[in-house]
Amino acid sequence: GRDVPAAGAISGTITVTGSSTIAPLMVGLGARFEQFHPGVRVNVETGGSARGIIDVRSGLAHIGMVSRALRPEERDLTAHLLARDGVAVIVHAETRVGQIDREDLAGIFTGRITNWRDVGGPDRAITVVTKAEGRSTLEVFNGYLGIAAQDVKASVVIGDNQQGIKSVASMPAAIGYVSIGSAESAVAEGVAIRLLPLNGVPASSARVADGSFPLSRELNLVTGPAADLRVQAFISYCRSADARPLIEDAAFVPVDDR
Amino acid sequence: MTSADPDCDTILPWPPMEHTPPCCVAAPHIEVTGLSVSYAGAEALRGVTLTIPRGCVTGIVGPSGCGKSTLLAVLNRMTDAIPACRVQGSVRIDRAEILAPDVDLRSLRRRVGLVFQRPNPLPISIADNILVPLRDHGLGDRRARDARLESVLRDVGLWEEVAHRLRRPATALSGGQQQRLCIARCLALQPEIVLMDEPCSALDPMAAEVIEDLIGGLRHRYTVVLVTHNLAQARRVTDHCAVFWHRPGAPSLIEMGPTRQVFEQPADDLTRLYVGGIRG
Amino acid sequence: MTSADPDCDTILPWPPMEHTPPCCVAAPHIEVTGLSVSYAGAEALRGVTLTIPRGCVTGIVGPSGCGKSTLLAVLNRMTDAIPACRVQGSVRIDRAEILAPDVDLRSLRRRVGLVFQRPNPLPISIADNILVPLRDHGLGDRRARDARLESVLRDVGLWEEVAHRLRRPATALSGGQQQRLCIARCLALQPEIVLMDEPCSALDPMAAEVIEDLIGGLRHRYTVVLVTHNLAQARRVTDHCAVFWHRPGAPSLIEMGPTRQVFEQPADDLTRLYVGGIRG
Amino acid sequence: MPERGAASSSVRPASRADFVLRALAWGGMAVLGAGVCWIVGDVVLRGVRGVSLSFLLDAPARSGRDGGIAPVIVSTAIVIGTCMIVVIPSGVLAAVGLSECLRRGGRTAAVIRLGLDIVAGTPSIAFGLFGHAFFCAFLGLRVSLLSGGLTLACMVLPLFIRLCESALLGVPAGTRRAVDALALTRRTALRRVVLPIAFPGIVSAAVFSLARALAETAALLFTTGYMLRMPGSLLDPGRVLSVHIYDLAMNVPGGDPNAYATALVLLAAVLVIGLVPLRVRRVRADRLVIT
Amino acid sequence: MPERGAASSSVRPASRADFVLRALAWGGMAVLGAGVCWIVGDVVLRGVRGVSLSFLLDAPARSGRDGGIAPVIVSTAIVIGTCMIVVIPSGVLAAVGLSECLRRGGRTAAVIRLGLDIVAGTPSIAFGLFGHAFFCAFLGLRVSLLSGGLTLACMVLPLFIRLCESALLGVPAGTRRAVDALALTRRTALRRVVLPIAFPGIVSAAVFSLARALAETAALLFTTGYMLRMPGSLLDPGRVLSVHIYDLAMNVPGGDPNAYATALVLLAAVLVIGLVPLRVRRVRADRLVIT
Ligand SMILES: Nc1ncnc2c1ncn2[C@@H]1O[C@H](COP(=O)(O)OP(=O)(O)OP(=O)(O)O)[C@@H](O)[C@H]1O
Ligand SMILES: Nc1ncnc2c1ncn2[C@@H]1O[C@H](COP(=O)(O)OP(=O)(O)OP(=O)(O)O)[C@@H](O)[C@H]1O
Ligand SMILES: [Mg+2]
Ligand SMILES: [Mg+2]
Repeated sequence: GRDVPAAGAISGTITVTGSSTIAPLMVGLGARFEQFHPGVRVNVETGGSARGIIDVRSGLAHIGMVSRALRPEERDLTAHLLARDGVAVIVHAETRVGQIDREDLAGIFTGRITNWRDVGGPDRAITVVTKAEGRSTLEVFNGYLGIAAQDVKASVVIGDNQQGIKSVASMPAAIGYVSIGSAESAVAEGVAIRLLPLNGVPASSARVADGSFPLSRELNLVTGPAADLRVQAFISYCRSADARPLIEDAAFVPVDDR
Repeated sequence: MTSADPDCDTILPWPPMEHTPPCCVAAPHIEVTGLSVSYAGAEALRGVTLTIPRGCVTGIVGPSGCGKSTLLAVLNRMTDAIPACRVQGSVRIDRAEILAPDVDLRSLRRRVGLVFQRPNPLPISIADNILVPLRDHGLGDRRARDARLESVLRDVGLWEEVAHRLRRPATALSGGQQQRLCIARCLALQPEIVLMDEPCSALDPMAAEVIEDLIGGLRHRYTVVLVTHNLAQARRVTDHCAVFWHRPGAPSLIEMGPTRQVFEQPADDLTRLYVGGIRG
Repeated sequence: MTSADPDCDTILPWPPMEHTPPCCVAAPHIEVTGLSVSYAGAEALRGVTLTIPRGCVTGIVGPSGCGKSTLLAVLNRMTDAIPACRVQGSVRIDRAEILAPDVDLRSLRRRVGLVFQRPNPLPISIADNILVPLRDHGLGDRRARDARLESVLRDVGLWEEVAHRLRRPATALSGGQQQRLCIARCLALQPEIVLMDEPCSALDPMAAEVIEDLIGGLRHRYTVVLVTHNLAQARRVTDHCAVFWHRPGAPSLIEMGPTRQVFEQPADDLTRLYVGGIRG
Repeated sequence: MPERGAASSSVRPASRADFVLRALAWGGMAVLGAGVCWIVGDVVLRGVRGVSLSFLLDAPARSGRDGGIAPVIVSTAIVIGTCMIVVIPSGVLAAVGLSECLRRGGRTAAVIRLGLDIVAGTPSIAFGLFGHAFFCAFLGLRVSLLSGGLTLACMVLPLFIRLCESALLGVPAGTRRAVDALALTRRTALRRVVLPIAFPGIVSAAVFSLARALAETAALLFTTGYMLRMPGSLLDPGRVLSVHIYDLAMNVPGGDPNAYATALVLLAAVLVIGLVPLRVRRVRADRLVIT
Repeated sequence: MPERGAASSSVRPASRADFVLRALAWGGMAVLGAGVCWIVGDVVLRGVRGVSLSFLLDAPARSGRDGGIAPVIVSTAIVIGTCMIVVIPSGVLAAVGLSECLRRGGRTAAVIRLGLDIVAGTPSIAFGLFGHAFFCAFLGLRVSLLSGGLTLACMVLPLFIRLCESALLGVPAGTRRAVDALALTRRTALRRVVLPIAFPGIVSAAVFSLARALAETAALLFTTGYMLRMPGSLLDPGRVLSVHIYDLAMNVPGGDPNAYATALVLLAAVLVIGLVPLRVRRVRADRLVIT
């Protein structure tokens, strides 16, 4: 980065808190940053995006991790885009469906389409797995489909990505949506799910990176108005080329704004 | 009462004698042969061989710690409940070995009732202490059981004292009342053999006399084994008497015979000293 | 021994008599006045007034359930441990009221030792049953305690039987051995007053004699209250004797006086019947 | 005239060391009490405004930020009910078996205890994954109230067994000997002697376990799920109180007021259930006897 | 000649109903046993490849997907150690106090028990929030191993007290009377009589509580935090085994293999600790006596 202080020039503790999706990545980034600046301690805590925002506002944390775009009422905070996380539609590995488009997806999630036969699959009732309300993935997904939360007709509601993956893998007729990174590593581990191409675009981190995959969410670091040099240095480091391999390793898509 | 069985080849350790009370036929009911018991390696009885005749009251006397309670515990296999206890030898009741592993303990203990040295009423009501075991063993209908309840409580002289509070907990009774309740509970099941470990020790003379009379009344109908410290009592109520003693090494039987003989013409010197009150 | 105190205005319920054994000065040690005890509403003692003289052996006799154990329990406030138990009246030891709420129970119970009707050794080693209370009350150094251990075990006639296994658990002893251990444990603390609830009931004549001799030896040095069912024993070892009875309504004291008088010229008809063995 | 009764002064005498012990014990209790008051006070103060009859009877709206918690209450009742129906009989029987084994000093008992410790030491999340794999997938019960109840039963059973087992230890040795000598069948011994003595202990074990079950979150996330709909059958998914609190507090921006209101409902439920053992008369064997 | 001993046939006689009871009890145990085997088997099978000496001794890398869990083990040991140091003495004393109160049939005891039930019924997440607000913020202990240990102590204490209390009930009434009549100080009564009798029960209560503490996740997430660094002091944050497993399983794509390996380490720890009570000799009062 341009205005990055020299190694070892800063010291003190940086407290980062918020989204549990970003937390593991921040632990890694913090450890790397501490190597350059031995006087700095980066302490990561979690508790959800909401806690990230609350703790930054109250001054309990220097940086909040928020796995969605800031809302209008949160404009008092500054968001620093760290990475993007694609949202992939997943089905059980045995569900023979080639791809799916936005219309059909909306139909399935609003209960208009109830059988795989109607979207070119086997003759089997669809089990809809959706995320619990309040989750940022749900907001991104519903926003893309243009449907309201109360219209969703789901038979299973899940919280985290891993739960979504396990639910779909255990129900042969299920459809759901989870973070692309999680889904890709689950497939790599041999879990019985498949990522459905959306509108003909294959669901992969690469497609999220090149911007062609339509469904993704922002992963932000937010700071209050009084972010000091030390905090700015850490945020710049997180957005630097140095941090790229770590972000990719965490199955997220780094943003190219450097 | 069964008469002496010609098939029975057990040798009685004492000669049948004229002055044996007529009630008491010297037909063996319990035959103990070479019985040794140890607790965690410490011997509590060594090589006891004795025969307990049917329909008689057999007394067991001897100093404290000489294995009297242990012998009773063996006779209905209460020793099974003590992990460190080892029993060796043979105990036969009606010529059936009761120390065999396949013995049905339920029917054995139903036949051989035990009244413990320390009263241990069940922590339920006074009436239930007697009614519950009766029902458990499927004895009689409700009315028969209630009748039995009253009759055994009368037998032990407790009816007057508790008739008005049969539903109160048995554990609130005084020591002597508990003791009599336990005797009543044992008799209610009408076992063949009644083992009593100092049944009168917690009783005043009045209550003790009731129990002594009761034991006298059990003669003929039951085989009674009575552990007692009261030599006068042993003399009054028993037909036969066994004397145990701490022999060098381990406690064992030193003499057994008709009560009159044991008290009047003891074969063993220790017995003479003991019954004479010189030692004891 | 204190001589009769002129300040003491308690009226003794019996006249001082010539044939009172010389050992026994009729100076009151414990004065019980209008004592009533009830368990959960049921009266177990009603209006008992009696005086227990210092340095004597006072016997308490009477039929089972007439409140003898209850009286002993009141004398060292063991009744406090029974939630439903209500005690009314006054009990004074050396003219100090012991039923007052602010009485220091530790020093009271140290002065007034109780041997229970059922032996209750602590589930620790035989030696520790005696050494632990000694140390707890800060009595003597290690050697003095060891000496006391041997001497009290000898006093109750248990030393020979347990000397080789002092470190074994006390709960493994036989009933009579446990009883004697509990007596030894009580005496080791050298209380002023020793309450004994049928100390010989689990003992054979030999062991009972040892205890009777022991009680005789306690005379002068201790005030002993002895509950016993054995009238012969009461006659042999007590100086004074109190007879309790189930009066219509609730158990109470019917007669108290020097033992010889109670047994030979009883004032109460029930006493006559009881000591004469007509009732009892 | 002095009158002595239940409310009399301490039975045990005092010494300096006793005083220290007493102070320590009360100190510990006081800290714990303060903690309880802090938690309870916090929940009551912040939750009381949100609780009303309509809160209990309405369906939730806007992810639970608005509306009530009726389906959550129903789901919770069903899950906990299922759990306790499984736990209480099998736990009591297992405890009886275990204490019988223990009496005979067997190695079996030791192994079983070890198993119970292992189950106790398994993180909730592992139970969640197990329940999901076993009940939901393997047995085909899907993510449902039934799966959740059964998973919860597995979690709570060791605790309940251990507490019951200790309650059974209260049967005095003399009573056991009497039961043995009377050759009572095991059934009578249990029904008429052992269980009545242990009953208060068993009730309070059940209450404690139930409280523990009500508090469980992670295991139920995976097995009963997040669904806020009113359940129609045992095989429907649903959301329990603790999950609802968790979700409102962690994932729903602006969910805090209703999280506290829900926590207050949970607290009230525990309190009401916790009052049950107070109604149970103690029948401690030979407790009243001085002989 | 027959020889009778500890391994003899059943002491209790049998009947049809007994048989049914026995079958039920064993059935319940079997289901639970199967559950344990399923969980344990799963963890062992999937975790065993990941465990090696370097796994135990190395620092983690790539959010825990690579490397070892040395700092996690150290943090866990410190948190659990702190917790048990607080819990064991105060819990034993509280249990003693409680059982004394109970003996006198007091209402106090009932209220305290209710308090314990409430604590048991509080969801972990609430404890996490409480611990965060009280220890981390109010007492200024920050997010640290110490805060976590203390929060955990609050959570585990009710369980430990209840288990201890039951262990204390094993003291026979006769023994209590003897202690009363000898006017032993409370200290001697505890040290020489009550605690020796209750000792095996207390040890196994401690083990059970410790296992429970090892399993706790949500409360520690908020109080000891999430840091993977090797802790330098009690006031540093750290990550315990259960949090590590949770994070690897839930938030780290590709974290499953090491999640299982870590779970295996946790399991092994519980197993080793669970073996402790087997070494403790039982001193059940009057267990050996037939009189
Ligand atoms: N469970 C046990 N463990 C170890 N030793 C025991 C046990 N029970 C009894 N003993 C010992 O075995 C011996 C015989 O005991 P037992 O109870 O049979 O005597 P007893 O004749 O009934 O005595 P008492 O007249 O005092 O009741 C005693 O020395 C006793 O200490
Ligand atoms: N804890 C109790 N609860 C209720 N009633 C009791 C309790 N203890 C004793 N009683 C009753 O009080 C009366 C007196 O009992 P106590 O034990 O004093 O008699 P005792 O004279 O010692 O009799 P024994 O000679 O049989 O030991 C009895 O009727 C008994 O049933
Ligand atoms: Mg005996
Ligand atoms: Mg009595």
